[in-house]
Amino acid sequence: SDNQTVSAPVKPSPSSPPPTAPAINAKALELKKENRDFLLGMHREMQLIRRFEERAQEQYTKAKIGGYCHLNIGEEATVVGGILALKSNDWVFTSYREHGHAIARGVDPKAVMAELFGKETGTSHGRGGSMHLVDYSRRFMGGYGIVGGHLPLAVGGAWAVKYRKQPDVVFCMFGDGATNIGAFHESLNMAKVFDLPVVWFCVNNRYGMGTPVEKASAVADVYKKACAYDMESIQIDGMNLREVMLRTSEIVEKTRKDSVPRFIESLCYRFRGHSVVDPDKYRSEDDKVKWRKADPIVAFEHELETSGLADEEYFKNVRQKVDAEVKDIIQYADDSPDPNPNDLYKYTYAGEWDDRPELRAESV
Amino acid sequence: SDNQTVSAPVKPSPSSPPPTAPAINAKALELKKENRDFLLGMHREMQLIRRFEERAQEQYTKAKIGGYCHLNIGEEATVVGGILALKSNDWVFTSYREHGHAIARGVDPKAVMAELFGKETGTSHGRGGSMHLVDYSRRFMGGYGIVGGHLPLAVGGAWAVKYRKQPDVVFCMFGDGATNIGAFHESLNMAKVFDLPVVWFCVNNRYGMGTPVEKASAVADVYKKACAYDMESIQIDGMNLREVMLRTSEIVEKTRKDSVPRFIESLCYRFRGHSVVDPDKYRSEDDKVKWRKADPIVAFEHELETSGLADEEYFKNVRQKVDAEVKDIIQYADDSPDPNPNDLYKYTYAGEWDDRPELRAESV
Amino acid sequence: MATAVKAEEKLYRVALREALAEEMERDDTIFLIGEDIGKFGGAYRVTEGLLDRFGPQRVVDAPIAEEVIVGTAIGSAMLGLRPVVEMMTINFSLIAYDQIVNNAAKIRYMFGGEVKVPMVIRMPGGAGHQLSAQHSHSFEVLYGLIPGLLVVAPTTPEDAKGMLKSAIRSDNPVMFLESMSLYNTKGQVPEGDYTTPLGKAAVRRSGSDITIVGVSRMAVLANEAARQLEEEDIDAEVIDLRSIRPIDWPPIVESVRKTTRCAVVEEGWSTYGVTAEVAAGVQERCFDYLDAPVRRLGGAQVPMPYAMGLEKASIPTSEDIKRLVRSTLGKKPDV
Amino acid sequence: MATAVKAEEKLYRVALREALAEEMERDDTIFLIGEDIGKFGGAYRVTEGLLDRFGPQRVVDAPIAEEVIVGTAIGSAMLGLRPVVEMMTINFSLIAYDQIVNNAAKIRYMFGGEVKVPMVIRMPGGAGHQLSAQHSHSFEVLYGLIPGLLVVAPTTPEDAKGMLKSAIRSDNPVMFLESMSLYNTKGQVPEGDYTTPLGKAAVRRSGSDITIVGVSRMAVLANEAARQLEEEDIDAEVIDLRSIRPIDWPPIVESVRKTTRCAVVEEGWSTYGVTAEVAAGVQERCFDYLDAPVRRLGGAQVPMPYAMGLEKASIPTSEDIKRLVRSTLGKKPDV
Ligand SMILES: Cc1ncc(C[n+]2csc(CCOP(=O)(O)OP(=O)(O)O)c2C)c(N)n1
Ligand SMILES: Cc1ncc(C[n+]2csc(CCOP(=O)(O)OP(=O)(O)O)c2C)c(N)n1
Ligand SMILES: [Mg+2]
Ligand SMILES: [Mg+2]
Repeated sequence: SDNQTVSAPVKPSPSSPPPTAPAINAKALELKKENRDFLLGMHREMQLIRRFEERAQEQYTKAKIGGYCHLNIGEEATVVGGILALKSNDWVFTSYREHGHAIARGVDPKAVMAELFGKETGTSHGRGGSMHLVDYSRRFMGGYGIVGGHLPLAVGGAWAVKYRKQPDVVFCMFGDGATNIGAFHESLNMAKVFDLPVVWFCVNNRYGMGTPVEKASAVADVYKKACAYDMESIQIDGMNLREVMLRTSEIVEKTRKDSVPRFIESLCYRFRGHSVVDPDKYRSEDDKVKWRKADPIVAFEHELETSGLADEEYFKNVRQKVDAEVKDIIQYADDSPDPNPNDLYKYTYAGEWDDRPELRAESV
Repeated sequence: SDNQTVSAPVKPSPSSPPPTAPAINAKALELKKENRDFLLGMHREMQLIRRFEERAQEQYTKAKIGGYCHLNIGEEATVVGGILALKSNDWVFTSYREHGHAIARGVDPKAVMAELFGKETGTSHGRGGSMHLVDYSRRFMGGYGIVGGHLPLAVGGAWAVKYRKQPDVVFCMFGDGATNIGAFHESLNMAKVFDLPVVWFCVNNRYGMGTPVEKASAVADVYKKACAYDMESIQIDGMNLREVMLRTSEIVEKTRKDSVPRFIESLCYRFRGHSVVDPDKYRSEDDKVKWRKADPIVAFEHELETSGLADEEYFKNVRQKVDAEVKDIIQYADDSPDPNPNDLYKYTYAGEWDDRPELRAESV
Repeated sequence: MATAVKAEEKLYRVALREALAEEMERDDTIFLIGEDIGKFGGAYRVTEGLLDRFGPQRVVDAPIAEEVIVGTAIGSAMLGLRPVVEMMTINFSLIAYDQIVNNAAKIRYMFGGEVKVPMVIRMPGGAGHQLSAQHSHSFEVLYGLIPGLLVVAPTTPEDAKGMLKSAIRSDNPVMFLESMSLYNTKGQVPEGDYTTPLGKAAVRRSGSDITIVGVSRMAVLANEAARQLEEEDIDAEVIDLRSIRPIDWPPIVESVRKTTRCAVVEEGWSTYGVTAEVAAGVQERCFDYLDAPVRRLGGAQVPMPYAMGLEKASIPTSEDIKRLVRSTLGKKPDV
Repeated sequence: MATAVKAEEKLYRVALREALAEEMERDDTIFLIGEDIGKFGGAYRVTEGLLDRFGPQRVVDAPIAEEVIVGTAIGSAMLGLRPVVEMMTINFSLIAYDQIVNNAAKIRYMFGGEVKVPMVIRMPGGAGHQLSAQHSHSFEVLYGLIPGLLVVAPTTPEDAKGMLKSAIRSDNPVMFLESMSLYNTKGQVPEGDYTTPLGKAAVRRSGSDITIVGVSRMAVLANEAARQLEEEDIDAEVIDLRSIRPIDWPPIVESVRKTTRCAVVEEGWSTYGVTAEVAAGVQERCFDYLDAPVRRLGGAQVPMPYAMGLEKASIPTSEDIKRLVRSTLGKKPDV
């Protein structure tokens, strides 16, 4: 009905934002009292993403969410550690598996869920869906659906940063599968030839759909590919939050200083199928069990617990709070208005060319 | 006029073919009497290509040749050494700068020149021109005009060879500029993932049009790019005929044996502009002079002379013979018939679909 | 068409699978290559089971690298194999567009007939699953435009099987355009080995008032619309274009000369779409017979939106086709 | 159009260069990127001298890597720059087709208007220089098809300059289609800063017997043909389409309603070509006024052959246009 639709986005009331990084260095990440707030903030962020994704899967089953829906479950340390290592003036370009990326970057989770629900209040006003989240104000420059297709855009972002002599870094995230496509090669080469401030961050979750990295890539250790561009490159344990954050931050700050591109491979595993409808028959049970034992949230909780910074009671409390928050998020998405069908053509063009009749199809 | 055109190709009377390689090894290439015939044969081949190209340039000026016309002058050692290292059952895919490649492969130079003249007797019956020479009988699978676009085809060729368990190697030649495009990356990766019998042969003449290799490629030593595919790779002196031939042959035979792809970078220089109309203002005189001093033909003649295998008298004689041969070649091309305009649509499709009226444009 | 005697109800996806399997049994130069067509079973499960049956040499899981996948097919075809590529969806074929246009389509001609390129690229297109801007388009016209290609879009299980066999047996590069939304549809499939020719349209329903030409899935919807229009005493003839290059003009011309009116419908964008060519060609060929302009209908000219309501508003429905027909007949579009 | 008072004869290539230089002076967010546009001076010398004038930050010689060249432009535009890409020829744009279609054209929409992509891709097309199959095609329709893009093809030096300025100032991705064969043509170019609007056709010649709509260089030939047809007492109106997306229908419709006949000509392939859309759209809009079907003419539907005679036979000439006009008028095509 008409009063269910608005054309102007309804800005959600902000959820609790991700923790702000202090200066990130080994000291700030030590499991010590003085770092407690920040560490627990990151823990909470991982839990929020986990719960968000679990409930997104459920909402998909209820047909509240459609299309493709790719989850970050299992990748939380890589996602949170990688993105929280950035400064607010940095820019993020990423793939379609990016709910957690957006949330970690401070995009309001309500707007993320609303986008998954295809609502006007979504980050992309319901036009993009799960694969195309965006938030210019957070310099979260989008999720993209063509594998490898956003790497050239990250080069362009870094180009603009350098052109304007700004102290920003572009952070470009992509999967292991994306490293075999031509755009990957062109992008890394171009970035190095022009010394652009971009950090390439490969989320190596070992599979591109049903294909393991070693069956698709001549080198299974993806970070080695950077040798062809004479580019500094590291491989990190993507299940270890503190390692991801520390080493990412080191690389990002180096690049900020010298405007030379660098490469990070973060080793992790997705605990669910490629997308929520994938029966996931191509990975062995052994493999799944092995990786589940390395659950990045459990691992971090273990660290927090053994160092006396938190206990199971605390974790339980966080889970409850996060659960409640995600309930609110879903409620918000559910209550939000659909896009107005009259706005179908809106946004096709910018400025004077937007929504002009001569740019519509023939009307019947 | 109509009797100037035929639709069936007129097969030229064969020119003297390139020398056939004996078993190629260091011994067979030593500057010794027993190798004299073969060594002089290769010398003659380089001279033939040089003269062919010089006269092609001249014929272009006379408007006998049109379109783009890219010469091999300066690259003769790379071209002859590389291609004569192959066996007759090997397959060649190459770029638009391929007159010499075709001739060295044994494609009749008359048919090559006739193609440049756009004649029905050309290798491609006048349809392809300078950039698109072909000769299936010689397994010369074509010159291609989209930079890097033929590398995927070479993968396909190697795929077919392996599929049929044949003892052939695919030899794929391309420029330094082509190593920066996506298709290069996809092709090398795919070749390695499936262990296909292909040898990648980069003719690094230091420039892609007006752009020096170090301004376009993150690594100026192109052979290093193979590290990203865990591929054996060598750099050779492309001005030294015997080195090119020996080392190419070693690599090709290894690949024939184990069906693992390998990479060769042959360092050379084109003595003319990118194409015959290029005023070539972007390279320094110093550079040009330096490289001209390394003229691969002069260098080889020097070797032959100091080892007593030939003298200036002999070389003069070869030049005269080759000059006469190229005159004949040009005469042949000139005398050959144009394609029949009625055959304009012929070859658009194969089999029953060829030249069918419903596949033509609307007739007026 | 060599229709065999018996027939059985089968899914469109199964009919395709049978065509692949039967052809592969017949000719061992045929191999399949694509992303996740083997172990994963194919994004749309067309190739399910074929890896087990034919092994990894003939059912090849390739890296995500569309250019070299297509290039591999072309190169191997030049050397005598008969590759069948599965492009996960037509949207990704844009990455391989240079290979398809500048190599697959042109190699035979630019080499003066010295080589041929017998290959098939199968790919599904279309919208309706909330896959949004980068995964929902049709793009048939990108291939229809190119001399050197044959382009077909089967809409029934029978045609899917018969035309895929013809495509595989053809010595030309054939773009075989499937529709995501048709994989789960059922229809009679003749038993035994039969082929359905490329290059032929099919009259799906005869009628006297108007000719509706449908492209791909829209031919199915056109049929539905035509059935419903009976109630309004509108007797529509429906032609399934089937062949996008070349267009099979004779049955279309014959039909329009009889009905004197023509409406054309596609799921993709109609401006510069397949329907543009059909409309232009019909008026050229039937001008003196036409009682009304040829009318077109296509998808909304926007990158496909995600939200269900917006997406629905972007894809032609049988109701839309009925409105198009009514207005082509000079009636009010809405009843 | 804000035509300034004085005008001078200039080459099309020079007019383009002036537009680039003047806009770059005006707005330092503009930069140029392409292959060999700097030190080499541009394959067609459009950018000659600009490297010296603006330096290597703003005139960028890129590797041969069309995907990332276009992607760099898109990404930098999203962050607020105004890149102008030179694609050496439109043939190479096929490699970047995914970037153009799936990113440049869709980003604004799929992100619900949160970002914009102000950029221009300049690229020459067309045949006539014996460049054969992989270097000689027109492909306008590939871009005309895509919602989110604006597509123009200027044919005079005045338009080249004025429309390039408009394109650079637009907040949308604009495909700016030049013609290799027009670079050396001359025409009056107004002095001072002026812009020519995008999205507008131009009536180049008024006449009463027939409307000829020409695409890109064919608009120039159509004018020539029209002049020659005077001798045969045929009074042709000539419209230069100029804007391929969107098509500027009002002047075309007005003209055809007046002349009652229409012929459309392009250098590219006409089946599924630009002329298909124009013909389809004209009969839709002018059906009751038309005295004959809209006729089309395009290049021969083959990969462009190299041999001069074959190539000549593949490209429409003014003689061909005259034949097309005569037959659209119901006369014998040849006199
Ligand atoms: C160019 C292209 N080809 C194919 C696809 C289909 N596809 C979507 S995701 C995917 C796997 C990507 O794997 P990876 O890069 O490792 O990312 P992950 O999904 O594991 O996060 C494929 C093949 C696509 N979206 N784009
Ligand atoms: C994809 C593509 N982009 C641009 C061009 C234009 N072009 C033709 S040759 C060439 C330079 C290629 O350099 P390189 O690979 O080093 O080969 P070389 O000409 O030196 O033999 C360029 C840019 C092209 N043909 N194809
Ligand atoms: Mg992965
Ligand atoms: Mg070079």
